[in-house]
Amino acid sequence: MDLIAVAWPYWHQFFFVLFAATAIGFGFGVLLSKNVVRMAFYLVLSLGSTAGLFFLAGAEFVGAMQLMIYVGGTMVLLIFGVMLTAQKDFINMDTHTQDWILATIVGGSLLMVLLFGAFGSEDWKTPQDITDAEVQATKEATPLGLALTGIRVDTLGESTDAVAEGKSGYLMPFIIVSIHLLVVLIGAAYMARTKKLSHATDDKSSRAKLMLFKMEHEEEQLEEEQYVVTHRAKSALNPLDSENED
Amino acid sequence: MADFIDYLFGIDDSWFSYLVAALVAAVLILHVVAVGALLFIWMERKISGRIQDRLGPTRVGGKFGWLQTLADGIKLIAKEDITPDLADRFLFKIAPYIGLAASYAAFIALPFADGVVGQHLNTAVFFVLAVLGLEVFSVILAGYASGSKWSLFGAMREAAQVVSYEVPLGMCVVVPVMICGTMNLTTIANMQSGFFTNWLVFNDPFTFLTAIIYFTCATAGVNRAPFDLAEAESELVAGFHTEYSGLRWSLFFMAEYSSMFIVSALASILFFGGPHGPIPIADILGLLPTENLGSGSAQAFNENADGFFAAMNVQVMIARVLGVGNLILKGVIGVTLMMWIRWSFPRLRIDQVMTMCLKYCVPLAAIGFIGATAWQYLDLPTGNALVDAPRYEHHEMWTDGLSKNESDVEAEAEAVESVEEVQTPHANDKVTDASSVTVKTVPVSVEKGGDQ
Amino acid sequence: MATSKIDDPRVIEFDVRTDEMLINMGPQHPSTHGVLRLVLRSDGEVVSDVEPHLGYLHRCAEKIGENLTARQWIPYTDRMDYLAAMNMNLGWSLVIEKLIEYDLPERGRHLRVIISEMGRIASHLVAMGTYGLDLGSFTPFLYGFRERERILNLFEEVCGARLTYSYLTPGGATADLPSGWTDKCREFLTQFKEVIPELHTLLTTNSIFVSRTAGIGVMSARMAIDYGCTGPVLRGSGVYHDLRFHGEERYTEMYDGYVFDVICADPETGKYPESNYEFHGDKLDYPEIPRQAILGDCWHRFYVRMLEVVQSVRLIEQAIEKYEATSGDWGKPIKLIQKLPAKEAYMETEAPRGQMGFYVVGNGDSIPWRVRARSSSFCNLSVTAPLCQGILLADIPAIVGSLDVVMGEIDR
Amino acid sequence: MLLIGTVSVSWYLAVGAVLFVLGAVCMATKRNLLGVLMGVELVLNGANMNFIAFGSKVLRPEGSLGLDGQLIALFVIVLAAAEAAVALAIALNFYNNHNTVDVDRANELNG
Repeated sequence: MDLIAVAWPYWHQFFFVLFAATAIGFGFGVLLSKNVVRMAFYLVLSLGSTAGLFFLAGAEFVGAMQLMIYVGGTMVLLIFGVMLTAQKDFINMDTHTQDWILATIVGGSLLMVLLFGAFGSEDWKTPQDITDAEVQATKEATPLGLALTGIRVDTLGESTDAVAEGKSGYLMPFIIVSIHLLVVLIGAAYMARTKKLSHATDDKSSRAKLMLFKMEHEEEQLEEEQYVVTHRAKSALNPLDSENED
Repeated sequence: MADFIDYLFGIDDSWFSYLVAALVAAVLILHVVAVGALLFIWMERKISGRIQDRLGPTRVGGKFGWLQTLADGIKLIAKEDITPDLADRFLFKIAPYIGLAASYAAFIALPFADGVVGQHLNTAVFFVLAVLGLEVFSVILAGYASGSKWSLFGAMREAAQVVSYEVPLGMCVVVPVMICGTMNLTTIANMQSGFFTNWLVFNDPFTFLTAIIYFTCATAGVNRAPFDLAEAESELVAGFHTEYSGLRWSLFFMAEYSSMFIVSALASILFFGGPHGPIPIADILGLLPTENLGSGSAQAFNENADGFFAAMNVQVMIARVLGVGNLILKGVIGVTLMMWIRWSFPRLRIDQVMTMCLKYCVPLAAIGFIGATAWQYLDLPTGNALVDAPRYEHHEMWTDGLSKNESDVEAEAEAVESVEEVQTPHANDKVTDASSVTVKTVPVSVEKGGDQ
Repeated sequence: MATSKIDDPRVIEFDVRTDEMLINMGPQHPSTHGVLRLVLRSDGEVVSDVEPHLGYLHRCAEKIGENLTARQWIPYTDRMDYLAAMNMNLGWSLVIEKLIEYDLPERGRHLRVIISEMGRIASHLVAMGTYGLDLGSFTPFLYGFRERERILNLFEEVCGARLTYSYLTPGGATADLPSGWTDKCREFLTQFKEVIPELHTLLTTNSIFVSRTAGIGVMSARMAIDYGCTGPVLRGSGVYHDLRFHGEERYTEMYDGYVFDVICADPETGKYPESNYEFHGDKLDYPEIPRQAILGDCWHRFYVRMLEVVQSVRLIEQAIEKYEATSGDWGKPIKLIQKLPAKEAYMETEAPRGQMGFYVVGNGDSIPWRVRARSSSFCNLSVTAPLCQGILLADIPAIVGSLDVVMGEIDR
Repeated sequence: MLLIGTVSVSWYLAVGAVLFVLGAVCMATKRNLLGVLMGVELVLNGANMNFIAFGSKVLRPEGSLGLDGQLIALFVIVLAAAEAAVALAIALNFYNNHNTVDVDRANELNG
């Protein structure tokens, strides 16, 4: 029992390494893959792993949101786009070599700067201890929701004017984003429409309309041309049939 | 559960107990998925057989052919795993696993009874929906990677359908969340304890409407008839799984049946009381230490007794087994209903499915949401008022400070701070610790103590 | 007037232009009723063109007929419309009888009415069931087959076979009905009447079924006639034409003295004949025509079949009485090597799927010089291409299923 | 039990930085419009990681951004979804007009 009784306080680290490795690995997959659907697939996995990191950092709601909106919604949309804009096999869309070289140099330098920044501060670099119970307390979604409606629970203790008037929340941005989403919804639906529809004579839908138009005409002509075998007197054929009358 | 293993082996906070706890939870959930699929496929055969005036399987496994699915499973495992020439081999092979993993992962946050849950999440409702939404990926990838036009058709249909139906589904789920004021499934379930009039479906007419819309959208969301367009055999041969065979094919079915169960179980938790039966048997038999909770309400389960074993109380354990049975029974009833629908109705057309979603489900869900909000706001009588069974009250203290005078704010803030010191659920695992706190004033974090 | 149709919900506008797809539906496809092959040109879900390809079940039946005697070819007619083999036998028998100018005794006439109408019910039950299957409803299929099995049991007692009967032959039938058979038949009809409302509930009046079929595949009467459609497909478009009334004397005299309706909507009022369907002594009205249904659409074709089943029940009830009232010879088969006179004969009968015509030329020998079959399903199938333009993929099974083709008859 | 080993905010920032750079390089190198779009998603995700890391009370009980970090991350996700919808509409339109999604072909406005 001695062996297993040794506390292993590295769960967070273990899962961090796991999720970070998958996120970055599949990020590379996105970059290096040539097949668009595979790129999308790798992006899903990368974003999913990032959601895992969010969970790990205590942002449960944001993590679930990431899964729901990003992975569930955006990616399906993206795959739709991929399928609707299917490419012919002979169209070559490989990256030029000079692009690769340039992008690697610029990207590498950018990464250096960012990493330097990330590990630059002693405050950020030093891990801080937290108890299990404290972790649980940070995972509340309610304060988040309240903040979106304009109430900052976590700053209730502070007695600034903004707090006292209940103005410290994110109500305004929330409303702006809502309206923005609505506008985007309408705009995207409008943009994706084909505008050529009305005058495309060889369009299939026009042909269907034409078909219906012709059919309606036919029905009109029907009576004139006496094509229908008219209702014969059934009784003439069947003298016994008295209940039917024409 | 980790605490229980710690207790069992006399160790403290070991990685071993966490690992074992996680493994046990994972295996138990896997059983729900795998054995559930076996059971449901057998059920589907028997039910469809009875509906269609025939017997269904009768021989394998003695009576009722109850081992038929297992025999078929063995056959499927033994079958050759074919990959078509034109397939994108990697995506083709990996697609079924994604679907299964998604529907399996959704079980993590599903509470089978109070404390019997893989992982307590404060955003459990959201998590389950989000993870279930990932299942559509397996279908899209399978359809694309098969290199077959029928599969691609199936995938496109499924993608369009599932993405559309997530909207009304989400709106329906918001209604119980709004009434209960939490996204924690355990709390939502516990707020419906007591007699069945406490169930949210009977809360007001609008929740009733919402429950119906939810079930419709959930049926569409898991691709069951009459919304099973992605695998419409008369149009698309077999839709997205046309090219699959053997084990990979059966994985799609396991995913389908387990998501059927999970949406039914979610419906039962959100609207039909979850682990609480129509009559609070455990409460009436006195299996639960209700006196500890003070208010004398029909509180069936003691939330503070955290985890299945943590309470170390046989009576509570029996009550929880009852709760698990209740939830599974309700889930199975939901699945049976879906089967009944499937074998009775023809299939809709893709434009009709979309019309139904956008023209009927979304507006109705919106009406349900607005109506339920208004009902709450106007404080109109709810279902539980009919039999004078007061609902267990879920009360959060977050905003109490705002309702007070400005002079009280500071004092209140101190109170909040002091409450936060109490927020140590694992330290307070014992049942008796809750005795000092009445329901009305229990801060939310203590109520929702995390498992493991 | 034309602009109103442009707003038709069946016309799908394109939001996004995508690439055209050429899809092969069949010959191994669950909803192509055997081995029909449809080549679809589709843009996403919208099918712009459908081209049916035939010949996957071609067995040179007609050529074989030119090497066999008239009675020897009977089993080959079984294999044409294998779902209504009795009616195929009848068609061939009648044309040979016409050629050799043979007159059937009265008992044989009623026997043939019983058998051929039973065949019609059995065939329409399959049509109904598989149509449900095409639309994704599995249960009515088995309900239909359950009833069909009862009919097949009766047929088995008559001739020993359940699918390819070779029962009706030139000259009459191979045997008289066994004793007690008519009672069993009455028993069947009694319980079958109870099933019809069930089928109406499951399909005809089911709102999903109606929304899938009403207004889909609308075929005008003119178009139906132009393409040579016959049977329920023609009558579903409102053309009052049934060979049992309007056919040749030699065929219609079989139905002399029988009372039944031709199921066809009046093109002016859109009304079907009054119901004469009795159920536990009460007269039940036929299900109402849904608001969305247009005369000539898939729903009407299906409805016509459902109502024709009732008429067949009515006919069989009368025929059993008439059969029991007569006695004597039922019509022995002609000789196996019956010499055929050197002339030609053509005759069409009202088979369940439409007018089934047989053409035979004799040359004084017992083996005919020329045999030709006019298949109803072949003509009915020919409307697939014009009907399936600008529709959704899911409508193709609905339209092809409503035409109720049997490939054995088309390819022969 | 201590949950935290040696993982600190910096590690999260590093992951965010790598994702950001991968996305940026993806945007720069891909010629497929949809590939560029995926690069944008990666960049936004990398940026989001920073907000979450700074707002996390698990990583840094003292001195964290608190709720603000999570809230900004939420807004970023929502706006990214909106951005994806519009970008896809543009992509489809582009495809309708050019019959390709190669961004190098969008050169009508070249002088």
